[in-house]
Amino acid sequence: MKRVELIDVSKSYDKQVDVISNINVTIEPGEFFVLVGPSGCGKSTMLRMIAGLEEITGGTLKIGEKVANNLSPNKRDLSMVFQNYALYPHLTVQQNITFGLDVKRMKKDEQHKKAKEVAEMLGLTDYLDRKPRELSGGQRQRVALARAIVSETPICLMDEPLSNLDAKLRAHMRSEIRRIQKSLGITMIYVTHDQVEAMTMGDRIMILHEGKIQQIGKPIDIYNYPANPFVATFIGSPPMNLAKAEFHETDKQLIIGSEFKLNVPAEEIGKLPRTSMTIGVRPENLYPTTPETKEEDTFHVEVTNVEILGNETIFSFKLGKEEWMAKWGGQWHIDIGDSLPVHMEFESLSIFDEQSGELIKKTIDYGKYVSNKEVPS
Amino acid sequence: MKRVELIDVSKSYDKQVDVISNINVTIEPGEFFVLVGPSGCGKSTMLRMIAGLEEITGGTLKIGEKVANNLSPNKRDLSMVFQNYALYPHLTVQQNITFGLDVKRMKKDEQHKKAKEVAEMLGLTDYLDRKPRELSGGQRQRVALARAIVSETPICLMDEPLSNLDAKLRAHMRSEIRRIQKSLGITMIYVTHDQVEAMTMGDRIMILHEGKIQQIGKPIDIYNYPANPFVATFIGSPPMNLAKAEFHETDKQLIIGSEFKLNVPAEEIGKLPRTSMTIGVRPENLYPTTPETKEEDTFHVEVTNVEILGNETIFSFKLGKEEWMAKWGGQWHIDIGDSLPVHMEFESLSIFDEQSGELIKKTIDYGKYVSNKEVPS
Amino acid sequence: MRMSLLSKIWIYFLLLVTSAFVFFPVLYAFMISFMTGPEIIQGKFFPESINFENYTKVFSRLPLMNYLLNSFIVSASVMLGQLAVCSMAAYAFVFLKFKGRDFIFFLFISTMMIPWEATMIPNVFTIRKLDWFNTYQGLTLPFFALAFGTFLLRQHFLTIPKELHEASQIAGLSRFAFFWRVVLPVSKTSLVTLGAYGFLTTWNMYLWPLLITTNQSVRTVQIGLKQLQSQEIATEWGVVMAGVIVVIIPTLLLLFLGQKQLQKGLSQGALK
Amino acid sequence: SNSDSSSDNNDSSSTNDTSSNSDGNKESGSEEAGKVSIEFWHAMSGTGQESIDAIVKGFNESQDKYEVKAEFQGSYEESLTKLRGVGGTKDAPAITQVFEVGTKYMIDSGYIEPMQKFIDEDNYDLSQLEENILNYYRVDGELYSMPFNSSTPVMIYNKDAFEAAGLDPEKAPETFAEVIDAAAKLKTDDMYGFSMLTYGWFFEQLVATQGGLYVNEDNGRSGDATEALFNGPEGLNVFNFLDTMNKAGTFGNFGTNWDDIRSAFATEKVAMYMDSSAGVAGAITNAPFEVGVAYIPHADEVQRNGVVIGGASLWMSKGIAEEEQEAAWEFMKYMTTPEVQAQWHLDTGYFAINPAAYDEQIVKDKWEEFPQYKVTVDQLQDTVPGLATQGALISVFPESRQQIVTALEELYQGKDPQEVLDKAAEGTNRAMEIANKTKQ
Amino acid sequence: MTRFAHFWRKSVDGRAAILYLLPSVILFSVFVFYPMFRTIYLSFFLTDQTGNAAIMVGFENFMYLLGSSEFQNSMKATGLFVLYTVPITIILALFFALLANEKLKGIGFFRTMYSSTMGISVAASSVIWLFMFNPSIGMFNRLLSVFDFPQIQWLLDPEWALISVAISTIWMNLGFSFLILLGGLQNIDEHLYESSRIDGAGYFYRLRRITLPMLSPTLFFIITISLINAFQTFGQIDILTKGGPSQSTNLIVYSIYREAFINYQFGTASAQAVILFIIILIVTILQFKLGERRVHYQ
Ligand SMILES: Nc1ncnc2c1ncn2[C@@H]1O[C@H](COP(=O)(O)OP(=O)(O)OP(=O)(O)O)[C@@H](O)[C@H]1O
Ligand SMILES: Nc1ncnc2c1ncn2[C@@H]1O[C@H](COP(=O)(O)OP(=O)(O)OP(=O)(O)O)[C@@H](O)[C@H]1O
Ligand SMILES: [Mg+2]
Ligand SMILES: [Mg+2]
Repeated sequence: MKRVELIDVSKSYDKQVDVISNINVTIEPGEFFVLVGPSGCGKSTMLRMIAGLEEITGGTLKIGEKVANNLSPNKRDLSMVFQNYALYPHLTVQQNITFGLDVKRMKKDEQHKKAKEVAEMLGLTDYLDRKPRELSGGQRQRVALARAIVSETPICLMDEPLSNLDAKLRAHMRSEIRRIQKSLGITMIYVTHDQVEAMTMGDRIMILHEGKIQQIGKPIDIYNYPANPFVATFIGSPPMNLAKAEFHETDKQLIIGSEFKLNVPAEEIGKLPRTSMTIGVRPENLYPTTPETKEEDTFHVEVTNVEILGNETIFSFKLGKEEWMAKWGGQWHIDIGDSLPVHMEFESLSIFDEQSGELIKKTIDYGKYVSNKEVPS
Repeated sequence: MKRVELIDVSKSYDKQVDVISNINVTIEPGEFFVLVGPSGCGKSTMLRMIAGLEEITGGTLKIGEKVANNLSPNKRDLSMVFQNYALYPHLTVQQNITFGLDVKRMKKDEQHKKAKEVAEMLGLTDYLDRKPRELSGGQRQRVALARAIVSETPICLMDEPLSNLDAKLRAHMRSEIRRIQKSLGITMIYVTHDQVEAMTMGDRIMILHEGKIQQIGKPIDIYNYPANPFVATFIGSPPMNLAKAEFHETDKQLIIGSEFKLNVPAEEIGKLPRTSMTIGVRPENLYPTTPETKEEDTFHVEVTNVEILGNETIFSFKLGKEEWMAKWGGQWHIDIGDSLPVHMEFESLSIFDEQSGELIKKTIDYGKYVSNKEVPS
Repeated sequence: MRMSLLSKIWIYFLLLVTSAFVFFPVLYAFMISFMTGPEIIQGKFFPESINFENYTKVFSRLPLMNYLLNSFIVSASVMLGQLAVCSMAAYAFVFLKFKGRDFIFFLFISTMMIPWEATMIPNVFTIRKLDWFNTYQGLTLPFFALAFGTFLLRQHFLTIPKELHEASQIAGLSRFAFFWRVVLPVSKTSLVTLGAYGFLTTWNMYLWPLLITTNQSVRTVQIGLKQLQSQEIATEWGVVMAGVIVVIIPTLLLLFLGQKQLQKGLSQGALK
Repeated sequence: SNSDSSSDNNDSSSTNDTSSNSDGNKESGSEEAGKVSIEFWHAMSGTGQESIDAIVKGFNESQDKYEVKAEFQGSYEESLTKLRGVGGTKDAPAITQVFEVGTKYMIDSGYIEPMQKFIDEDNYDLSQLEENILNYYRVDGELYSMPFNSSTPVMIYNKDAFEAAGLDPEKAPETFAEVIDAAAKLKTDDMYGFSMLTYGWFFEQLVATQGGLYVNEDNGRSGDATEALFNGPEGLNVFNFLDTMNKAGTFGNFGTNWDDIRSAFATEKVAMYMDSSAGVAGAITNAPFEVGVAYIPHADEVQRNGVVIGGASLWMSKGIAEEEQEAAWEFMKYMTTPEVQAQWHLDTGYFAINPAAYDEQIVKDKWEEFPQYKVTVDQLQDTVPGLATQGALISVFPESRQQIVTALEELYQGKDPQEVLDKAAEGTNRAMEIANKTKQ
Repeated sequence: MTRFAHFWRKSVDGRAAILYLLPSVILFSVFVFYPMFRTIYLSFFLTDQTGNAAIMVGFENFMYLLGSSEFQNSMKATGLFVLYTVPITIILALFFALLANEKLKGIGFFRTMYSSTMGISVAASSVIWLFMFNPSIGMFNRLLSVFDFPQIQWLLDPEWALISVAISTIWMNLGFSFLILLGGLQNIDEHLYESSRIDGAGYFYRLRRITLPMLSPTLFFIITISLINAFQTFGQIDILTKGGPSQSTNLIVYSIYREAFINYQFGTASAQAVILFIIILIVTILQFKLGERRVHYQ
């Protein structure tokens, strides 16, 4: 249980371009902190700086209460799952797993016990005597994970630890990691590309883009109230649909991508900027029309692509130059070229300032309540 | 465009245990064939056998019309994305990408043009002069992908080519790969752990488990009609909920996990086995009750875990010893310990023979139709 | 990876002290090369004055530039020849599967165990039969095949990740293309090491060049060095050491350059 | 006959041009306006080589029929090894320098043309050369090779140290007992009294000066020697002599390396030592004190017989073109002229094989300056000719010398003199036996 | 026919291998194997002065050698010499390589210093060492006298001579071993160190558990080579001691040289060469059998 604090941290590999710039964040003791961002945005770099593997070019890193900029990795008392595993090719799986324990002079039989436990949990029991090169990709990744898990250090860094596992195993691992982290009170910094992991595992998420923090917050808050269009499109899959929009004073209508016209409720009019803006709507908020839908709220779109995922159907259509996607639950019989009626509500729009990208209007809280459950006060 | 045919193919690394056994499958020319299965089931091994990198211990491999068991890899005219990338450390990104073209003595400026194109597509333009070790994990993976894409061979093998990319990029890559594969008529064999990729990219999926084929078919068919409980739980996320069930003759009820009782429509009774069976229901088919729901169809479950993913909410509950999950669209305010009314329909059940695991009863086709669209004949 | 200041200082200290010890004899020779006869006999370490008399003597006494050039040609050819021949053999031992591979490899290794002195005389006769006396090929060709070099490269090739081989095969590379375009570039370290080894050992060779040359046309510097030393008549040590210094400066230079080359090669792409 | 001397190498040089230019010199017995070109292989490095080059240059300039090319071929052993590769063929050099202990080997080898043949044909007057030197190379009355660089051992001593020890610096000890005595007096904390390079040659000299033979069959000169005699009383005298001083701590052992013992002398670590006459000049220039040179000591109970020639001589090859032999002969004659010999003597410290050289002005001047030089010549000329001082003739000499070195080293380790000598003799006997057995 | 075709297909590697090995094989045959067989042949003969086989004596040369105290002494000296030089050279070189493997400013300079001895011929370095060992003017004795220690007769005392030669040999071989080991070190994947440092492994733990195992192919190589080279040491002996004093440094190869080039006893020289070959062969086979098992290739 240790706090990790980054104050104005930057990093440059070539002394010219900063791949990480001015990061300020405090990760609380025992927190599960998830780091997401597009490929190459500097996530691994940040983890490696915290681990002490890369020099910090600017700013201060504190671990616990101490400044750790120049602390050597072995003094930081943390564990890490590397993106490329970094298994010891000359050691067996068992030895790889117990390497860190051996360093700490744990008794041999205790090491074995621990290794057995974690191998069991990760489905590696049959492979304990193999060398890494005789393992499949996912098995290697699990060994890397096992190595971090057994060490039970107060801080744990994981760099896409589940990327090579199948959905079932991944779901299992998600809950196991979370369980262990909670029960031991580990401070976890976790890099992932998986939306589900990001949404479900973290106490907070930080979204990084080109080395800069875009937003930090609770997963659901970030989902509902993305700070800018980048975050909006990055979190959520398929991403939020964006388009330019203008408010038409006389009609009291929002003109979206010069095509759609959406009535604006009277009480909202004051909040809208008079210049053009960027609006966003999540694919799941583009509903199929029902008999009750008012004709004026219905848009007709021409389907350019359809993907049926089993439990939901995603189809794309063009709005101006943008490609928009809609997600409908269930398996829909839609073909490319179909013209579909789609329905959208002003409440579900996110509106961003076009220049600064700032969020001006949030969506409403779509939180649903189960009928027989009482609404909390 | 070449056919790939595996006839009774097996593989053993240690001459004792078969990691792949008796695989029989024909991949048609120009087909997009997706290979899924749990970690360590033999997917990479199968790709590597097709590529000629592993010896085939038993059976026959045909590429085109020729037996290819002993054909050397460079004669097979295929390309491959390796699970661990296998980039050339001494070459720049550009050189890595054009390596195969250079081998084929393509003109330099044409090479450059191609490399630029594909780099553009994969967002690698800025990194063309870097060495692989100066790239992030996702960037490396993209280089590996680029290398396979430029080569435009009639057969292409990809081993989890998108595992280290973020959702947005991954979505983009999915459609690009599909587009290229279609336009060039490449025969693609694609290993993935990603449900979305498996469901949307493949013409057919093959599910492998412990080296044996579980099912081959169109993605949506597999989703709807899994051949056995393994497939049922493997495809779809969260997985299908399974439980033992018995038919109670007198009540005409199905007793699920000794707890739930579900009325069986009269016309279905005849089809049910009299002994115990395994039933499965997908999480999205466990609906929230609405005022119209009949009381007898409602089950009350105690929530043991909740995950809010933004556009949907997944909660777990116990049914006997099984943990079941339900998935409801939207963000639901559910807490652990809540007792929720859940509603389930007999139509949505899949029923498997308990011994053989064979699918006895399929779910109904849940296909929905858009109101203004005509039902196809 | 970074290290603390204290360990940095400690390492620098160790580096300085140990390298001073290692380099001392060379420095000593360097000092002597500036001394006069009596100074040397008195066993001083620092010369009284820096004079280049010994050096002028070395150059006037021998066609040293000629010798240096010959040495350079011979050493460079042996180096290149060894790199070519050994890397090909090592490639076969690592990347090709064939019957009796281990046996042939061991046969290669066994050539290292044969005392060179035992093979020298028959080899002189062979060279004479080939009429290669006083020729560059006589000086170089017998050394092209080198079990040591094959062994060195084999050890390195074994550490090349097999994925690279696989990726190349799939890219459609022929065996030779893989060898030329992947194996050799990623083995830069070992090639430079072997190159340095081949160059230096050839540069330092004495007996063989002496035995198969009868005149100065292709003679190398080590013979020149020997010519500076007398047997029965008193040796002028200052001159000899000046010769030693002249002869080792090119090799030290080469080591330094090789070092830089290595450094560059390494920063460009260590194997994963 | 020009063409046949060059036939062998010609085709090689035409197939390979990298080596052609200089290589070509050797092969063409005739080149540029019919000059006959020959090779002269020698083993002289350092100052010796410089001097040889000067002599050769002088010869080439003195006439326009012949051209000699002097080529260094490594140490004596190395150049002999090389000669074995080409000996008796057309590729052989016209002249080869071979060390004195190789004499028997060369005679038996069949590679050479005896010098006597040319002397007789040309009616060359041998009497102008130093008799004591010729004696060594004369076998059965025939001169086989032309003496070239000849040296003898001398005893060099530190006059200042003599003075300090109360000895007469102008009168060096002459007998073993005197040396032992003087050594004891000269011994100080830093300085030994006497030393001798651990080298068989000095032992041979100390035996010869007592009139002792090295091997049987008249020192090998009346037939192939079969038995070593050096472990007789004369040899034992020498070993006892050394042993006495060694045990007394007055003897300094400076190993097998010429330069080590010389630097020991120059740094006043030893007061008297045995050196080659060729080393006298160096000793004088390097020493920061007065240097004296004396005859080598002899056993007290016998008369001094003198010294045996060491060094090397020049051999004429067989099987080469006649005109090349002719050229070689001309060169040898040139080399024995007093002027050349005088210069050679001064450059290197080797003897002039033509005593007339000592009358040359330059030599006289030098002797004036360094009277020590003359001692070496006097010692040679005072030598009593006889079987002992003529030197032994065996083909396994190098091996035998090695046996002596080992014996000396063991002696210095405190082993019994007779025992170590016998062992050396035994080794020599075996070597001679094999050599005689395998001789065809 | 099909069987042949099958064989033909299966043996592509073999045929390629022939091509790749051909240059080596030809050169080895001409310049190593042929002379070696000649040597073996000669070892059964007494030879005449020009080195030709004269009298067939069967195993007599071998019997003589094995019985001769001189040769036994040679073997003993050779064994001792190998023991003195190989481990120390490798340990020192490893130590230097570890130092020089740190990423520090100016490390290239130190690397050149450490590898410098490789650039100096055995002849030149022996001359320098001869100077340093000189009992009267050499550095070592001067240093000893500065500290008032008794003087040592480095090369003249049979007790010390082999050690002195060993010291100079260690120095001469240091540069080469250093270079090889440094190359090996630099090939180790940096990630492994990163990972182990995060696990909290200290320097020596890393050395033991990662560096050495990962370096094992290189170590194996350098040990094999050093062993073989040590058995064949010649140049420094020739210049420093000529086998003396009292045969204490008469290593087998020097003894072969003396026998062949000074004494012209090619028969016994060949026999010695054959015995040496067999000894090295045995040692190398042992080394391969015991050593290569512990080597971890990637
Ligand atoms: N070289 C090898 N030697 C022995 N066993 C091996 C070797 N390579 C793979 N295996 C084993 O074979 C099985 C199949 O491996 P494979 O790599 O094909 O799995 P995979 O399906 O690709 O898994 P993943 O999704 O984790 O990459 C695994 O259990 C693995 O441990
Ligand atoms: N050693 C290096 N030298 C130079 N640039 C580097 C180096 N390592 C990484 N980079 C660059 O720094 C940026 C950030 O890299 P980093 O590995 O942190 O990305 P990442 O967020 O982990 O991406 P991914 O999700 O693809 O793994 C990338 O653009 C990468 O190209
Ligand atoms: Mg990364
Ligand atoms: Mg795999």
